[in-house]
Amino acid sequence: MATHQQGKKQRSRADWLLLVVGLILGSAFGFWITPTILYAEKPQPLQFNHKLHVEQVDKGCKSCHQFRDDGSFSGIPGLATCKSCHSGDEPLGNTPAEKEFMKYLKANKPIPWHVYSRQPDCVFFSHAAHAENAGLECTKCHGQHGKTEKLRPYEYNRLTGYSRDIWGRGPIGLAGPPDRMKMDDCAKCHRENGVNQACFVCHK
Amino acid sequence: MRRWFDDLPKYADDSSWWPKGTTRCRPEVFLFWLGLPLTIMAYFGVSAFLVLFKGLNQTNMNDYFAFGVWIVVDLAVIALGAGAFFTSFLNYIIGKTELKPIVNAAVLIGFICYTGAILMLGIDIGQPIRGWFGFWHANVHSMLTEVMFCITTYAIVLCIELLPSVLDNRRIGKVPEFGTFSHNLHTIMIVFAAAGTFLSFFHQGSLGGMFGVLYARPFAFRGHLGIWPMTFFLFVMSAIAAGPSFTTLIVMITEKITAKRLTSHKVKMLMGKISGWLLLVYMVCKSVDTLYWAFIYLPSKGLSVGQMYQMPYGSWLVWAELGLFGWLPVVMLLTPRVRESYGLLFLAMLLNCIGVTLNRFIFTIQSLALPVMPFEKFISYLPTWQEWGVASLVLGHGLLIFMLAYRYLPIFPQEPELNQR
Amino acid sequence: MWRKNQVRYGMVIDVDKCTGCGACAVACMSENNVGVLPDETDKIRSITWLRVYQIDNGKPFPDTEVAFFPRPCMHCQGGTSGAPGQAFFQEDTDPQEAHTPCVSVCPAIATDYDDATGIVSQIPTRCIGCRYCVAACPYHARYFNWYDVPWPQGTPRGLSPFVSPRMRGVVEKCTFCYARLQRAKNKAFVGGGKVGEMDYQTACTEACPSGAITFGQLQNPAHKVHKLIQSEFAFRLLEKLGTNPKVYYMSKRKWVRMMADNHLSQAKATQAAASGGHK
Amino acid sequence: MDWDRRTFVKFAVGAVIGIHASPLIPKFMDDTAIWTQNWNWVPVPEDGAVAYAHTVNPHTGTGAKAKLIDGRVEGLRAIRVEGNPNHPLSQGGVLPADASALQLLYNSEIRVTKPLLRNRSTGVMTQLSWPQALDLVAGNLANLAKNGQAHMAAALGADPSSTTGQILMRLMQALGSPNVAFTPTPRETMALAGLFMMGQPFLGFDLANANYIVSFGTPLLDGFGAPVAVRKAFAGWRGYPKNQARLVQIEPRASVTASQADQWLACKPGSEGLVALAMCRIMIDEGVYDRAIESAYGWNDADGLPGFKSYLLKNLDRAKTASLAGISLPKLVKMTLAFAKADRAVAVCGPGNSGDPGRLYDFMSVLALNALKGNLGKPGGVVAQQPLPLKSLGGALPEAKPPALAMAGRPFGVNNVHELAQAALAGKPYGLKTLILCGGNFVFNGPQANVMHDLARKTPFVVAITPYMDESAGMADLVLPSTHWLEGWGDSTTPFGSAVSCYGLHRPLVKSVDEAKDGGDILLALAQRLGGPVAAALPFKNLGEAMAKRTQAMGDFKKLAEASYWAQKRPAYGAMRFNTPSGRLELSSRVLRNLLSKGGRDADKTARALGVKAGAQTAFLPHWEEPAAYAEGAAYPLVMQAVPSLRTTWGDEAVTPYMVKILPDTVLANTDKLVVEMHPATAQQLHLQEGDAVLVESSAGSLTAKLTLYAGAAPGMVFVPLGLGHKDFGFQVAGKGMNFNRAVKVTSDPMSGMPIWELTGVSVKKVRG
Repeated sequence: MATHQQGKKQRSRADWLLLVVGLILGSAFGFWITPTILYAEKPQPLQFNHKLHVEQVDKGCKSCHQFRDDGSFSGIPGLATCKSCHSGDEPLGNTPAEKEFMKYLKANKPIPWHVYSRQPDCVFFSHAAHAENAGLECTKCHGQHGKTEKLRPYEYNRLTGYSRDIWGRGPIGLAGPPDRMKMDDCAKCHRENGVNQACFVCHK
Repeated sequence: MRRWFDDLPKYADDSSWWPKGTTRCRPEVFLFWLGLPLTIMAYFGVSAFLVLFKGLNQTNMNDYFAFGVWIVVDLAVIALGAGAFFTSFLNYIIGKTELKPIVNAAVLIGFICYTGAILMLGIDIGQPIRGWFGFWHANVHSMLTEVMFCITTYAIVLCIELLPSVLDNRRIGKVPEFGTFSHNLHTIMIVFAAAGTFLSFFHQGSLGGMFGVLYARPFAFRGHLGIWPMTFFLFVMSAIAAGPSFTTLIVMITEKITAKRLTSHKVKMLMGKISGWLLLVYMVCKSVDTLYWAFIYLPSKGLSVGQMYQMPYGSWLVWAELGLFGWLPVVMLLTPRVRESYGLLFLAMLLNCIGVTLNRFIFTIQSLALPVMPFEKFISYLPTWQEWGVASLVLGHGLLIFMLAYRYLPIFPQEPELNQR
Repeated sequence: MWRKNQVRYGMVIDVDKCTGCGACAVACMSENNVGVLPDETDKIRSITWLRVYQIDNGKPFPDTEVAFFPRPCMHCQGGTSGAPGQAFFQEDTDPQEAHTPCVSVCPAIATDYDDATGIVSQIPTRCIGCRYCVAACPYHARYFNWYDVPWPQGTPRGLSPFVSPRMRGVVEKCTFCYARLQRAKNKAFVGGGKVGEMDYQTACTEACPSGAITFGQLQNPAHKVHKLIQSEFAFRLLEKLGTNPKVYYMSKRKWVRMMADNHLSQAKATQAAASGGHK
Repeated sequence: MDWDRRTFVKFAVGAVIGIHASPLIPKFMDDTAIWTQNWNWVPVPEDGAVAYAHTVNPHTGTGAKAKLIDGRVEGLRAIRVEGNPNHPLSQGGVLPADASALQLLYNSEIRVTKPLLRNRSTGVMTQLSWPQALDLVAGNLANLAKNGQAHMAAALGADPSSTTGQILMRLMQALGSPNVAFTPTPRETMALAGLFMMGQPFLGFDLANANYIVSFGTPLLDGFGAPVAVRKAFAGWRGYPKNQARLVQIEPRASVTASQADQWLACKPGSEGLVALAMCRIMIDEGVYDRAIESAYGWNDADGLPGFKSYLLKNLDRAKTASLAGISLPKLVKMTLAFAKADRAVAVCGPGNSGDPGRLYDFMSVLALNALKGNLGKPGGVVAQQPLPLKSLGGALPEAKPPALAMAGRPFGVNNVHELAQAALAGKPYGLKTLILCGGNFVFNGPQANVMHDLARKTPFVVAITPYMDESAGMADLVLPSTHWLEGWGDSTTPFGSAVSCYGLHRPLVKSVDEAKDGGDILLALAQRLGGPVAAALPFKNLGEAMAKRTQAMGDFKKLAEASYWAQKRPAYGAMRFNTPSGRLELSSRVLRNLLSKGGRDADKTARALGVKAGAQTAFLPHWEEPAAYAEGAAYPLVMQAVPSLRTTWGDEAVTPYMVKILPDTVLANTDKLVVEMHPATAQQLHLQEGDAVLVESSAGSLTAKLTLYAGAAPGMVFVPLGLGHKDFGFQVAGKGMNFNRAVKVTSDPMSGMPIWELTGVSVKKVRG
């Protein structure tokens, strides 16, 4: 009883501040966990200058990222594609990255690239449908990747192993492509363009 | 000199928390009995861990028995828990205030049943961590979606409905904020009663609908009224018929265990009467439905009632469900002399509750046990100990919550005057 | 039965040609990365998208006779044809309402009905494992992953990248080898032209050594299946339930036809028998 | 302000609200869900460029198309085996064994990856380098040769007609050992029958063009020659509203073939040949036969011996025969007349249901029936295959001196692996010191597996050349890893019964596992190490080169390898050439008579010595010999026969996990129990019920199983699934069911001396378990 009375007497508005403090700290904590703790970084095995290469070739992205005859998409080119230019034993330029690259070439060892835009295994993404049939620009989903001079570190989600580019870099992940590439974004675009949205169009 | 444990009784003394004007057993006795629910909970804990960690292969369910004992128990407890919404519906909305003395108990029991059911459903699905997909990517055509939404929301409503009883605890009530809060709650309780009634009506129905819509399962399928199959309405009716009985049953059992009178017999008789009339309505509909299904629908699918009842799920089930646990309790509950006798009333209500449980069992297990393809074999199913373990959750956490509530919360307003000597 | 100018993929299985060798089932499993458990004799937990049922005419020696029913997913359309509770079932003209037994019950839209192909999909990564669809399917065509698949060391190397392996706790089923259509479409996009009858055939159809399985567009007069389903010897499993399946069967044997529909297709059976079925 | 409980409550409330205001909760829910969708123990197959390569599965003869993926990181790998539509026999169809081949190829739990030396006492395996391993074998063989005991080394191989088989034969012959045997096949029985009657070793049935087919107990639809080819023909026979051809099956059980046939005539086990003779008799009586046959040698009595016609008229009473075979005479007559009337009718003989090579006299009877029908060389009849244009690997080698174990006193060499084993075990005339098992997994496939098991156990030094850690490898002292057919070179020749000859070839399509080498390469390397005449007999760098030499006549080897097959364009129709002494069809075989009386021997005695009960009077005629299983006596009152199935086995390759997976519970019941079939009445007499655990016991061995009652099973018999019960091959295959070959009793076929095990006398008892 007594304590209660006291509490009543000298209870000042001041300690409501604590609620605000708690609120700020709490949300700060939340925003710190996601993304800082949740994501980890890996450097790419070696640097690659898209800008430089795009200038060297004539067919733009398709010079190295080709469609195969069966309509499938080569994605990241294998050493064979590189060899079509890097044929000799001598590097063409004099960047440290290329020296590193020559090692792989000599050992004929595939380069373990980390793919920023790798979708999970359950996704069937048809480049043919988008680039060929619908005639979308690569940049629509890949942004200005082709103009970059160096590869940024590959960030991935510790829990899911997803590349961060899938969930997007925005803290709440509400952005659209090319920043984010979740199913909702695919669905949105399909909806807007009246494309079939049945599950099997994009899942396998 | 004082020894350290001399003070223990003082600390252990919780009498200041007991509801006003009641007496409870000594703390050590109470603690001893708490062991029972805790053991059951431990059994549940082990089973649940195994199932979640190793997967559903820990059960005896299979591609033919997609549902097992868990769904049966879920359906049963949710039906029996219907006492909560229906009693509060009568009490707050129809204004049958004679039920006031038992409405708290009804709500409490409802709360126990629903929380238990939800927990079990969480374990029953193969990917619990993805469970929320059901809400996020909901399919409006699925009866199960309706069930998921209604059950969870109604569980929340039940918490709110239960809150006043908690706040009315002698000590908690002393805190002025809480005191006023609980008072306000009481005044707006009618709103939640209404909400609860609405939600319950739909999920009780949808649970029936879940089976009634399986048009490729002739045993379960029923014709539709609008978008709802007959089972939708049958399940609602059977639930509200059994709910009140179950509530009263629990009260009576508590009375026997505690050797106290908790509600007046008048209230129980009233509950029995309500159950009786509702059960009558249900039994009429159910009988008509069964006849139509057996003699008009099945033949149209090239099937006969005979094929629908194969051992071990023989035709005895029909007689049990409709006769012994159907019409018999109707007759009993509608006979005043039966209601007046404590024992007979108890029996009648028990039969009633068994009846609805049996009905849920038949719709879940037998619907699946019957091969639909002409060249399929008939197979039967027995749960594993892990399945029983998970199923025993409702019992365990039910006992626990009820014991605590009975000890500390004013669940039975009539208790003080009924027990003063 | 099937709307014109609407693609509806379907299958016709000639029971009289089927020798029950199981090549279809095995080809299906290797195409779709189906796993093998330590104990596969536990049939009620064994995942076989295409199960070959053996039936016999129940006659005594020496008139006994067996036949085989390969059973993929029927890709039911639902719809009005013969379905009970007419009010509830919509014309199959409205894809959203195509009342496939399993699709309509899934709470999480893990399975859907694609009106562009008539194929019933199943997306394991969306599935929450409630098994309501398994309960809804009368053909037992849906299978739940009770276990994690124990791939023997090295065997993942032989898996196909075109079908994603499933995890424990989800439902899977025959998809009419949808991945093959996806690839066929890709080819069409790049190489021009359309997806022809032979560009998209299921693994079982290709594998069958006695050509008992035919696959194509049911409503497309240019496709073989279209002609076959007109035959008086063609029938479907449990037609009376109104599931309206896209998998048809053919047999000249009356007892086989009658077996398929709880002996309801009497009229049909006798009529066909009259026009020279064997035995 | 003072700090009391409620201050902290406020703080806590604030913090909770704060956390919920951050993305933490939804993000965590989403990510955990995504985690469940990407569990790292669920494999993620690598994508890449798709390529197809044609090949032929040597075990099934199926023309296959391997689907290959070239992954950027994981490199080239096979992801599927599909059918090759261009292949003349299989035309795009596959068998379960073909479609699931990858399960054996990529399962590192069952593959042998390095040469292994086994310590007999401890069973411990130690790895060897290839040179060590080869030296070990070469040393052992050289040592035997040095001591003049070369003949005490024996080799068992899978297919004598394959290049690897040829190499094995030359190796042993050059070494000086006559003891080489191979998996017995009906091709040999057919070759003998053909030689004896027509001087034509390579005969086939033009099934695709026939419109009336009578099959004498041969599992046309459960495994026959190249099973896919038969199915393609079968598909052609079917049609709506009427079938294109009529199939009649004569066998004791309602098998798949019997059920899919237009007519099933259930006969007594082993009486199929008798039925063929009865049909001949009926055709003669009714005068519905091709008169051309009257000009055949031995149609009428000749050289003081009864002719075929008089033999039938005298010894084969229609009614008696029919009842002996257990077939109703009217049905038989009706069928025979239809057969005689049909314009493209053919009678088919072949392997038995138990997978044995068939009985010589039955084959001869069926050929006689075809001759009576007059379909020799006609479309839809019996045709002679054009011999494969294969060169031999080198000049003839000197005959090995000591008598071969298998052919004690046989006038014509046949390959009887069973007799070889038994002679060696008995040490008569001598025992074995070294045994080379080159494929075939004899310890499992037998015939009569337990004898093979004993042989491997008793022989001091056993070498197994195999891709898998199979039963044979389990018995070997030295295990040499050979390649899977998708990894290495190899070939196969015309399957039994095919109307056209066909050569199948497979080449390395994917990198071979670890140190595995082609079986042929291993043998060649061995030859080089042995040096001298052996090396000279096999002057090839590798199997590929040997195959190239052998197939010169088939054109450019590279092209051939890519096409994966060579085939005779169309069946050789037209009057058949009879390369017999008489230059005519010989119903009473002079070839045979000459062989028997070679070196002034008493033909009659020889015939009896060869197990012909009929005696010389009829030994040269197509006639019926009672199966040995009938004479097993009261101890073994029932007759056991196998149920072949393409789901359990085809060829000598093991059943695969997928094949096990699709077995119905009438073959393999829960849990992993073999199921045997019996007629309900028979079971009743033995007081057995459905589901009983039973012991099936023969004088040679036994197996336990679960009993199922099947109305389609002939009374007095028990039917056992073939090809199950492996001890090895990984957890998905090992310990599933029991091995039929452990209960069979192998006998030698009268006259031909081939091992046969179609029927075995058994007793069936109920046991606990």
